[in-house]
Amino acid sequence: MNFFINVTLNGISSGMIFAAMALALVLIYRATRIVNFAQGAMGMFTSFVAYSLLQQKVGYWEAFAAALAIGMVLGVVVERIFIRPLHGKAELNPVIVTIGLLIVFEGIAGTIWGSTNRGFSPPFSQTGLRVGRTSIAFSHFDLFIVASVIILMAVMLVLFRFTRAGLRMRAAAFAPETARLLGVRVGRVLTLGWALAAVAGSLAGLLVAPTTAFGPLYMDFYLVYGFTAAVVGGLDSPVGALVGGLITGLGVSYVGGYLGSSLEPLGALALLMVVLMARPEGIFARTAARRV
Amino acid sequence: MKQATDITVPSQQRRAKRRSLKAVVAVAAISLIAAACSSSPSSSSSTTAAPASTPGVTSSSITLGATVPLTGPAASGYDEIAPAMNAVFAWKNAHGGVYGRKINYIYYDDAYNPASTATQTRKLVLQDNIFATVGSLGTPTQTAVQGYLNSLKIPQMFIESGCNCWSDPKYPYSSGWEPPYSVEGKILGYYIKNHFAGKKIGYFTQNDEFGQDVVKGLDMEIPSSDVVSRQTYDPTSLLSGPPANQMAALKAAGAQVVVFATIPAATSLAIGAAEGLNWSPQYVVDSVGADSPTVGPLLSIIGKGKGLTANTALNGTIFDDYIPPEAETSNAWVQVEAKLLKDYAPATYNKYGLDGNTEYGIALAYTFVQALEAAGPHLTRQGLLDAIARDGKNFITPGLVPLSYSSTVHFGYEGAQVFQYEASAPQITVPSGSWIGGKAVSPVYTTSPGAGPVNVYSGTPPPPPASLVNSA
Amino acid sequence: MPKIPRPPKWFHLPRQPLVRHLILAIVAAGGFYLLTNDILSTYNTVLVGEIAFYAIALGGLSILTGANGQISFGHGALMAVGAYTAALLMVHTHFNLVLELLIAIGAAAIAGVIVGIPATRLKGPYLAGMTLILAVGLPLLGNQYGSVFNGDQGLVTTPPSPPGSVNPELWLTWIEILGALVIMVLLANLMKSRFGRMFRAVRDDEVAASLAGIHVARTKVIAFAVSAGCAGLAGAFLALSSGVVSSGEFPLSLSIEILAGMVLGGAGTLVGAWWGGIALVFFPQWASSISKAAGLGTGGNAYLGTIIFGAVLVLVMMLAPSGIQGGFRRVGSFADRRLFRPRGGDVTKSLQTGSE
Amino acid sequence: MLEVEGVSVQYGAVRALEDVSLTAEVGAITTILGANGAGKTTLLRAMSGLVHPRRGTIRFDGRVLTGRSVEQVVRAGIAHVPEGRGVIEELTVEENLRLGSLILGSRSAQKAVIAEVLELFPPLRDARNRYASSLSGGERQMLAIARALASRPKALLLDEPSLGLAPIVTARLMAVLRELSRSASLTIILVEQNARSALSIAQSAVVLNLGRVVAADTASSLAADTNLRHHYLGF
Repeated sequence: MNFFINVTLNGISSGMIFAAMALALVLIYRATRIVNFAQGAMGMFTSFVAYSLLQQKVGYWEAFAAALAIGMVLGVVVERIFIRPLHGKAELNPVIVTIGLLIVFEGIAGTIWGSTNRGFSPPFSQTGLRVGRTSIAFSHFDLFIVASVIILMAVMLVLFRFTRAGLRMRAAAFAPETARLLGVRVGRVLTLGWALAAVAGSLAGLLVAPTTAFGPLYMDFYLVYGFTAAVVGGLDSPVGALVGGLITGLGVSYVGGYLGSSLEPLGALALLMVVLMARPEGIFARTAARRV
Repeated sequence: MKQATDITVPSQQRRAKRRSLKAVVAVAAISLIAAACSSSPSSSSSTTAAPASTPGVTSSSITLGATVPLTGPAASGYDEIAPAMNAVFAWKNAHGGVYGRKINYIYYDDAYNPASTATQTRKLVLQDNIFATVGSLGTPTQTAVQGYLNSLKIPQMFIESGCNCWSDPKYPYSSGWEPPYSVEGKILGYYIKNHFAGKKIGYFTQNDEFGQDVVKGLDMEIPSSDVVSRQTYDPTSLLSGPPANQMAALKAAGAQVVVFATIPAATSLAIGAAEGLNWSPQYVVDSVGADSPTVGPLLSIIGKGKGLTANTALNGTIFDDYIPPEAETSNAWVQVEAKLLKDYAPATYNKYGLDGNTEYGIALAYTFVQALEAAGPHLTRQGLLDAIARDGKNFITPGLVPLSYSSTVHFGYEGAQVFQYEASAPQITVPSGSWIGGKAVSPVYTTSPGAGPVNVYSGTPPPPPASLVNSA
Repeated sequence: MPKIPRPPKWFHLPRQPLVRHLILAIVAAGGFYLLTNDILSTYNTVLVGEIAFYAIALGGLSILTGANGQISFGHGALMAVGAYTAALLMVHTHFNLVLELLIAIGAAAIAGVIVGIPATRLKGPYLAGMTLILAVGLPLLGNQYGSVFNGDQGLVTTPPSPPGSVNPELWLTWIEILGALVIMVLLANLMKSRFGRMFRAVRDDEVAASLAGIHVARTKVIAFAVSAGCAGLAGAFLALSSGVVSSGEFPLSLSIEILAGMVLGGAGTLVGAWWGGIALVFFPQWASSISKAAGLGTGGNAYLGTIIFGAVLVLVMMLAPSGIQGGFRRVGSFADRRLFRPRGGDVTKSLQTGSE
Repeated sequence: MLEVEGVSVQYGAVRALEDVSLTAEVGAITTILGANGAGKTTLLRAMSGLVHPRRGTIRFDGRVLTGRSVEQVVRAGIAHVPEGRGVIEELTVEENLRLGSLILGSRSAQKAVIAEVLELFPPLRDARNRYASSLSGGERQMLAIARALASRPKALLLDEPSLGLAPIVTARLMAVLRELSRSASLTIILVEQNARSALSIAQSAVVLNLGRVVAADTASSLAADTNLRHHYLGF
């Protein structure tokens, strides 16, 4: 029973990170209909910047803020330089460009910081909390993960639902031409979407970094599972990203805990197949008949 | 309908012609590119290979090659070894080389992918015209080229892996250097059996030949009834999060002693995951994943609270080693190794210092230099093999036990000593920080990889030869 | 102004696709024979063999993505199916090589059908997500079922024994090239056949295709199976040339490189598959010689190859959106118009596009 | 007053518009008629800046619009209701309207204009919190026009508003348009296939064929030209 609880808790904390990653992918997919394969590598890169700052004795929160800000700038730069010129061209091309960027970012990080795995100090302890007399697989840092992803989701929700920028972003995402005819500067709005997504991706990178062998490749699996989560939830839906992240995190954790760690990705595949067979556009697909 | 076909004929012909042109262009371009690439090796091989002599050997040089992971998930730590080996070769070259021949060491990245190993090894053989491979890393990667190198009678020397498979009589040109993993497993198992009798034992091992061989050794010594849980992990899955579920399972099974056959990243992530469960069992770690300067930096992830640092987390951990741990700074071998690295690979020294990986590289390369010297001035591939089989036992190396090479035994050491990390022991200071050092808690043991007793080795390892101490 | 003469009649290839493709393949085979036997060093011959099997995988994926509009991030996993099938046959049976390769193709094609059936209901990015996780997950089965697949050490393959005094490396390269040319001819004919038209019709408009009586789902599954079969053969060749099949040979990066190489070469074109193969095989080689020439240290330059590959990928996608072959085609048709066609040709061409 | 002068538009090798001129008066409805592919939609897109003409100028209240971006054209007071209604299904009715009013800047002005247009289209008021995807065809057309009005435009460009609507709904819509042009002194340009009902409410009309103007006159005289009607308008 205790084991089950611990496996569940592990699934929740990794699921929240998958959700952040999925949110980053969803934001960009909504805005530009592109799956950004460079998202994980961009989060890796900004986390390495934060790591370098931490090495220079900069405080954690300053480094944290700097990483998010640099992530935002990176998102803007990538959208402007690499994605914007491909707007309206063959739909596969921007996706392949993001793959190229993934490869370049990892290569540059490897050149600058080397292949050696490092430890990224967390802001909170990772030792398990005690509940009564038993301790559980949930630490202050896990609480931080859950809280920061929920805050991120809430901020995004408020932004989208209740602000003009959010309304413009949704309009531009769903009907770019109509939005333009209503005076929305679609180009700027798309850039804003990439910027916000990059912040979410950087947050995911910062949350993963202390839990793993921190090196140039540490976000690869999180991209894969984040993408799985986004697909499970429905690529258009931020709420779907959260739910998809949790489902994927729990599913992977149960498969790993009870069947063996080698089967974790296949467990995720099985989950994906089941969801997509029932709903080919994910759980939170709103309108099935919309054009892509 | 007829009309339509008539109209399309010319355009189809045009298209056909255009396609034929394109095919010609394509073939021409392929041949140009290929020709451009082929020009360099043919010229270089004609200059390096003296007629009627051994490939890779001239009167003034010996060309050696290796494939190692420099990129990809396995590169961490292991990318330090080849540059450290090169320090030894540079030292030897600075002192006249081996019988006047300077060693030229070429190593390529294979990203720990056997397919890439196969290609890069062919490049070493066909294009760089190497004499032998030395210090290529990995079991799956080197398995891929074992048949190839043996069929060409190219020595595949001192493979960086403890697989028993390097001693397969089918492949006489292959040889390991470190102890077989099962030897380390047996020695750790023997120690556990004697010091933790009646305790509940858990295993956490890599899901590959390395982990399985260590487990084989452990199981020869530890009664199976004492083993309460056997958890494994895939090296690639480390990237998808810490092995938290495996540690939770070990804890749930009530394990008191947990044996790791892990790579360093897995050691730290697993210890971190156990701390995440507020659980600190007695750890016993195979030498592969025990080096504190390699494991320590990653352990800083445990973070604040309880005053826990990497050094306190590792305190009390038991591990084995077959060369003197680099913490023993009073050891003459450790001193000379550090000096070699500092003088002949300063970039590597400044980046990593003498940690478990660089020390490994230096010890291995120094062993190989002796093998080259033993092979005599008329260096041939067969001569190298014969020299190792004949004189290997007498090579002076940093090893805690003598090498056990013979015509049938193709791995280096068949012994190790058990150590324990202790706060009171001297620390290891490298660029990444100061890390906990270990103290010997057992005599040096020897044993065979298969069934057979674990024996105490009573000899003392020889000090580094004066030539090395004085010139390094 | 003197009129530039049209090329002579014999320059025109026959109209019958099969004959035309066979002639091209035979010419190419002759070229490859000269290249591998006389021009190239043995090492570069080995690389040509690698280009050949990458071209098979890329060509198959090109059919799936370029002609049928389905994306796959999972071709590395399908290559693993072919590779493990071939290796298991080599370990446990004494079939001849051709039979082993055919069975490997069949096994991968069956895997393609299994992946292709759910794929029929999925749109681009959803299919990408499914195949991506497949690429990560499937090769790990090699570790999970160690007794069958021998874990990370993998299964040792038997290289084909060459007749007479032929160099075994050269022999394997020839087999790989022959396999690639056979596949190219088959794929080229397939694209000219009813199936090719069906693939493209489904890609362009599923609704219209189904109104025209095409069974959309079946067509998509067939495309997946054909493509997977190619990946299976490529995997079997990979197994032969690396000497061993183990889970570490099929990392996610392989699947991504296959897709990237295919688009780099030019999606939907078979010649593009060769360009992609050349890029995949030669970029790392070039990178290491560049870094050697630039005198960069070994530790830092290890990533140069990946950086160059990524940068070229980005640049080609931005500057030549239809890939290398598309770029050549554009240059080629420009030259074609200027060199071989009287001025009037331009008008007919613009009229043709105008009416489309 | 919206003036189009000698405008030509080209898509690649295809000439979509050739030397088209027209003038639309304030407070009047000008209808653009013609068969499918005559260039009507292209003309509207050129007016709203979605396509840029190769030649010619478009002027609005004396200011040159050619070469301006869509956003600038919108800010100049031209609202374009695209073909196929262009409501954003993923947004609610109110969000669609808010989106239309965003260029007004101040929140109070936005609130006021939304209240105003909801007054004009009572069915929308009841549906204000529903997603636009749940609206009927007529309601969607209302929403599209209401949203355009929410930007307080001086000119309204409508692309086939009657497409797919029941005759009775079309009739009501035409009545609303006539009312709007009179009371709000809007310049309305109406692209229609349904020439009969368009001519019934328009003051002037232009007939396009293969990208060229083949007739331009008052609506009533065009409606009386049997030859032209047969040839180009199909009734």
